[in-house]
Amino acid sequence: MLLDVKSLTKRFGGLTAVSNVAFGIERGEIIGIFGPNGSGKTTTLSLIAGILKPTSGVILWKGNDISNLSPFEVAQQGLVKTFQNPQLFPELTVVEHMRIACHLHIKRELGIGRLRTLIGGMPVGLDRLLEQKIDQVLALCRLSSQRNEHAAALSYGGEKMLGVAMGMLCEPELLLLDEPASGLGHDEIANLDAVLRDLKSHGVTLCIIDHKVGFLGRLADRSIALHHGAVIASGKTSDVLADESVVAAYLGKKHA
Amino acid sequence: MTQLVIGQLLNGVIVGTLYGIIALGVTLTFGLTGVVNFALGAFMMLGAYATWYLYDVVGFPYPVAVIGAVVVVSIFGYVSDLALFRFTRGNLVNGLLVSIGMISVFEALVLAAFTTTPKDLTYVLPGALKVAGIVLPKIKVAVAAVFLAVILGTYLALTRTWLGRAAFAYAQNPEAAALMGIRTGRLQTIVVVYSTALAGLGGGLYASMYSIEPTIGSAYVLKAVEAAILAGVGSVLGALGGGIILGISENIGSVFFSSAFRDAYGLVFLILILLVRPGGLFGDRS
Amino acid sequence: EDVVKIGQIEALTGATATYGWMSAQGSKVAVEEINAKGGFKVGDRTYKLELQQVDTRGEPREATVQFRKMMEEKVHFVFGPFLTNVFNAIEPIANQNNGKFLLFAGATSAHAALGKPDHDYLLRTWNWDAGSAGFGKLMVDYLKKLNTRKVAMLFQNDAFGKTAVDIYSALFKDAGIELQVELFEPGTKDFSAVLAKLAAGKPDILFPGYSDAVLYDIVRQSTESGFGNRFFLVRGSIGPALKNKDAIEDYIAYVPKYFEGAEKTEPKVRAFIESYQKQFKREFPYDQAPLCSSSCYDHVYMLVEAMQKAGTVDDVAKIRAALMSMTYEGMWRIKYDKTGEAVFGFDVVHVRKGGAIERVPYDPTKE
Amino acid sequence: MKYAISVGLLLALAVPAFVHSDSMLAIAIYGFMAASLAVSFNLIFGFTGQLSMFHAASFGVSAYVVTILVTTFGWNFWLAIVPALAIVVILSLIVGTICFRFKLKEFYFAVVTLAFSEVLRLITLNWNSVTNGSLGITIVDTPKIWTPSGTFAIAGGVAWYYVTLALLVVVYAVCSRVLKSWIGRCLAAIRLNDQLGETLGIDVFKYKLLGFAIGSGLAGLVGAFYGFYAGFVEPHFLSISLGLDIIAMVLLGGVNSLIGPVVGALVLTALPHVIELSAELRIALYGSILIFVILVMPKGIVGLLTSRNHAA
Amino acid sequence: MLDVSNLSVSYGKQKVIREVSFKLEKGEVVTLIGPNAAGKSTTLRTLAGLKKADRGTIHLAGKDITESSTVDRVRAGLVLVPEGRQIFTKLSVHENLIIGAYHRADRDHASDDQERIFSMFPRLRERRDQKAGSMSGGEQQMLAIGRGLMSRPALMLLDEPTLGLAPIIIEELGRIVRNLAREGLTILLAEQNAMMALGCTDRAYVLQSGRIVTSGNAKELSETTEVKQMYLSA
Ligand SMILES: Nc1ncnc2c1ncn2[C@@H]1O[C@H](COP(=O)(O)OP(=O)(O)OP(=O)(O)O)[C@@H](O)[C@H]1O
Ligand SMILES: Nc1ncnc2c1ncn2[C@@H]1O[C@H](COP(=O)(O)OP(=O)(O)OP(=O)(O)O)[C@@H](O)[C@H]1O
Ligand SMILES: [Mg+2]
Ligand SMILES: [Mg+2]
Repeated sequence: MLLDVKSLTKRFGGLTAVSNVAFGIERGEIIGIFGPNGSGKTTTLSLIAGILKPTSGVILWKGNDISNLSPFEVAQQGLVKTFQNPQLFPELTVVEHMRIACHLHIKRELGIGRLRTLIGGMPVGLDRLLEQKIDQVLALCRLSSQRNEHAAALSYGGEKMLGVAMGMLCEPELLLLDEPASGLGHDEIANLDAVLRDLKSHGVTLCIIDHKVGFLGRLADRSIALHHGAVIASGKTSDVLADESVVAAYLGKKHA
Repeated sequence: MTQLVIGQLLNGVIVGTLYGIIALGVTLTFGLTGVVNFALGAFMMLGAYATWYLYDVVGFPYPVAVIGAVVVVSIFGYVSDLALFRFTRGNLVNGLLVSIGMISVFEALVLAAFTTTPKDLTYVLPGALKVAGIVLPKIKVAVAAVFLAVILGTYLALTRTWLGRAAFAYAQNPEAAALMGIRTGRLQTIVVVYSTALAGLGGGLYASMYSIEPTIGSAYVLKAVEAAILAGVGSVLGALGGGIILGISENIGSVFFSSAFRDAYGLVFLILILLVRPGGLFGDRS
Repeated sequence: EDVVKIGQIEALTGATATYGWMSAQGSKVAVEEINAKGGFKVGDRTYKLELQQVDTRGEPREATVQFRKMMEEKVHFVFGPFLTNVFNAIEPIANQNNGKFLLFAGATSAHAALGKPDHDYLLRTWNWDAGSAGFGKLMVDYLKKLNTRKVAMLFQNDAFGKTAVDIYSALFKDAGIELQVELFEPGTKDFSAVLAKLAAGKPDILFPGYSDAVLYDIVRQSTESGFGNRFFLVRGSIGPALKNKDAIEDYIAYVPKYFEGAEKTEPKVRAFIESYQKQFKREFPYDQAPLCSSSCYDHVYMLVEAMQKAGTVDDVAKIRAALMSMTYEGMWRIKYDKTGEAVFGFDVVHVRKGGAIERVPYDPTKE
Repeated sequence: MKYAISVGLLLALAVPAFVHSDSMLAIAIYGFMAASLAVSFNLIFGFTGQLSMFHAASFGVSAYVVTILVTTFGWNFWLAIVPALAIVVILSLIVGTICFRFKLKEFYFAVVTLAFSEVLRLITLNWNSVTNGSLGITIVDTPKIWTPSGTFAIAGGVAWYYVTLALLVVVYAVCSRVLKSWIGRCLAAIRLNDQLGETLGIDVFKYKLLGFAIGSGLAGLVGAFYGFYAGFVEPHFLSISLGLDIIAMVLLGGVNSLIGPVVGALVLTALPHVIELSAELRIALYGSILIFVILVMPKGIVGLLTSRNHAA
Repeated sequence: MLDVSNLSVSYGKQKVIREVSFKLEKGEVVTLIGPNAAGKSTTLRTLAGLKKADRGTIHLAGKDITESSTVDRVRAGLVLVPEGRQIFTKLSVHENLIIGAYHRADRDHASDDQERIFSMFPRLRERRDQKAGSMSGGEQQMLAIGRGLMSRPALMLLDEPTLGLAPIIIEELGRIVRNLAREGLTILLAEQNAMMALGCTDRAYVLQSGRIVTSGNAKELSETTEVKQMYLSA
């Protein structure tokens, strides 16, 4: 088990946003999270990513409890989350965003040897490698043409894709995506689907929230559904989507 | 000893209301325009000089002189908003430096007109109240009462009126506020002018308690900024509370320790409070 | 036409500007007067004065640059600085230029530098608290006569305040008077807390310093809140006493000259005040350190007289010798003692409840 | 840009051959030291986005420590720099840790660092036995330099001119290397969106602290030299007005570059000596320039010049 | 109600909207559909006065508002519910709604309308006093729509209102939109989610790279194979 979440609970004042949630993620799978608005999906991922601290419960990453780590420590362990509301570095261009996202790669590659780059500059080989990688990811995410534009000039969909691209550059073992497809058009969703499948084939584990049931239903091997902060269904995605309580609380009508 | 402490506690409250009235201006302008108007100290100084001029030189009754001073200072405030602050909205550092530049200009003006010679107003309300061995000058009590009334009035106006609601909304998201039909530019101008008027009032009443010089503003605006931060920016009653806390800590600190460290007592308090509540005492934690 | 340059290096703006600003005005009045009369003759040549006034803002660093510039421009006579920290900063540069110019300094710390090697340039225009001809000792004696046992000193925490506390601590100790000291931050306006604290120590008299700006506040707050009504001071004017005349008990001040009185009896004082009013088109600030403007005024004239006596405008050694040997009769009678410290008379003014003024003149130049 | 900087540096090296005025050199020397302060400040302010009001304190504390070690304890000047820098860095780490742990940002950060700075100033002002209080300490020693051809004292305008120019080059080089490295990117991420930076694996706290400590340490380095040229140290070294002057220099020159603060510092240092006006007019002029610069040239002198170039 | 003709908008040198013209009748629900970066948001922002048009005119109820400020447009009854919600994060849900009524003459009686909004989105009632910034993405979207309705607009522009909403709520939203139109409100939607959009609208315009490429009756449009292929299969 790559990630094991046990009886995770998060309270905000009197409101229990996540209540006793437990699930596990195996290496290499894609897991989907469904649930009505305000059911605690984002909160759950934020807890895993260290952005929020759980009220109780444990989060085991490869067997170690990570529930008290800061977001950057979690990211360094190989768990990276994207944001539901696109987050950017204002003023910077798309490619500059990507260079910042290479932080973890450089850190892994050079370690303490980074100090040497203060005098000698970055090793040429590494620099070239990173630029290649950036171009590759930008192409995959269809952002190449906007490479040198200010990120603030992207359309909403573009901003979301930039988030995914940055997440990919962190080279996570587990990538947590919060509604990557919302705001994307059909074409872009198809592309996203391909990108994510490709990631999976390269051994990256994915945990995805989305309300685009068609998209995520096709993509996810397994799913869980939350309602009022609690897991109401889990298992094979098609089974979860067919679950009566899920239909009643979330889908409204049976999904094709 | 208890008399000494209680006396200074009360004096701290009184001094604190003066910090509070300027702090209120700081808090409102910062909250709404994103600018820390350091020049509020200079506006206060202008208010003090205008009051002195109207009262001692022209010979108006004191209340009329103060009202006149408030009007004069508001006009200065309006003009400086039109000419300067309008262009620095939302930019903390630029606004800060523009206001510092204005301090220089105002000080130079007053210096040229009235020289460095301190002015001491003819006493408006001499004498003191004596209660249980504690002596409080009448004028200080009266001034503190006016400040309290003005701050509470502002609080009521902001929490109970649409203008106040619009102000809070604007402070958070200017574009969305425009989409709600809030006339943002006008609102900001109102706030800038109102806070300068508060500073003018502060200066006008200040002049009845202390002697005035062209440099009086700078010390007070620093205190006011500390008070606003201590309280949490955006909180009206907090500005008052922050001012009073500063006033008390300075006075009581000076009694028990060396008065040479007077300014440090408030600062240490400020640091401690922000460590416990990073958003300020009355602000929200974020 | 020939000119003699006079420099003046003072704080003209900023929180410490009060004295420097007034000094600058006094020399300006003198220079304009002299030039208006067509200058002055030394030998068979006529010279006019050129006054270069710079504003140090009270910042030592600024002063060092400005002072260097004056030295480069071969200014032979420099008035100022009044501020102790500024004097300390320019002293090393002045030492390097020893023999090339004269400095008419006012700073208290200049007292200690008088007569040291490399300090031939130094003259001190105001006999302040310290020194044999200083008034500090006389003032303390005056207090002693009033049976004072304990004094509370309340001074601004700056270079001068610290110097004053050092000087007076020693003087009070010698006189067997107990001393309580509190320092306040520059810019303080509310003295309530510190006054209350001092009052708790039950001093006989309060010794506040040192400019009118704080005196008005201290005297008012102290009397209004009942912290004390007896004052003793060595700077500032009697304005605060007169304003609170019914609230004070005693108010004893060193005043180089009681201008309100002198104006009526001394024509030279009258003339100076008129000239000042004409020059600056404003009221004469009686309660604003008139000693600074008037003494600078006198010293400019004294310097001119010395140049005429010495028969040169640029041999500073000769001019210094002339200054040291002469007695100038202006608003004051001024002499220099052998170290280069100016000696001139002053008044002790004692204001009593109700505003009665008693004036005790001292004239050390007579001894 | 690189080209312009090199030419500027060469010109600067040649200046003492032509300018013999001691006061002109003094202006240049103070200009270089102000520029070093401004450059190091901009590392914290312009590039990390932290409006530190602690810079004057770092500068002043170091000046005092070096002075006291040399004048009271007879240390060698160069040796004294080491503990002075250590103390400054430790102080900045303490202040930084407190501010950043509690996530103080923007204005709150500015006011809290100001508070620390003021407390340090008041301690300096009132710790009479060690700092000589408001009178400050007069320095008569001159630092010495060892060269193969013998030791000589750093005294006089020309020697100090080159020493302070070298100081500026060192400070500039350190900041430039730091900004070009991975640290620079982390600092940018922190300035622009620290929450996003954190999820990308950047230890926001550590890098904020690092930027703050490097900038403050460099200010300390300037402080060490400053007192020895000026000939004194005094509590005003730690004053708010110095902090504000530095900000003004940075904004005048332009925040977005390293060279901007240098230009701003040189201009603002020289200006009052170039234009001679009556005192009242001078402060009014200073204020007006400040306002003018910010309203009309929001990107500063350098920003203005470079954007012209781009347009052309 | 709304008459847009030959509208062109650009960011710097980049032309984003080119010569776009369309019309809305009173009580009509019309959709702008189109892929990412087609210029939908830009169009709506220009209509709301947040972005200046290069060329073209905008008429609202016969009056030329091309040069009017955002506030004047709001007062004339044109309200935009912006993309990415832009709620007032530090105000409570209740306060956010109330501020929506700011420009109304009868704003002191706005609480009745608030009840209506609560019955449309019961979740908001549950969260009445929560700080809006701490609400979930979908809840914020509901709030943004509710706040827009509080101003009793004559014409409401909705920029991707389905963003982040659960399917069940999207369906509900469709019903709400139709009801509002029946009450006389005119609505312009910008949407990626063509399924929902076409389901509840009368007419639609398809925007691509800043140009209107097709338009027509919503039902008919959703039958065309092109649109079907492009937008409906997600
Ligand atoms: N900081 C907070 N303070 C108070 N309540 C909060 C806070 N953060 C989230 N909540 C509440 O917790 C609940 C769960 O929120 P969460 O963001 O996890 O929902 P979600 O499942 O992601 O919904 P959506 O699909 O709309 O994004 C919501 O009702 C929200 O209002
Ligand atoms: N502030 C801006 N500066 C420069 N270009 C911009 C800006 N905002 C948007 N653009 C560009 O304008 C084009 C249209 O953007 P717009 O946001 O209107 O698209 P959209 O149709 O709403 O897309 P989405 O469905 O992704 O929100 C895009 O190419 C975008 O990059
Ligand atoms: Mg969510
Ligand atoms: Mg859009």
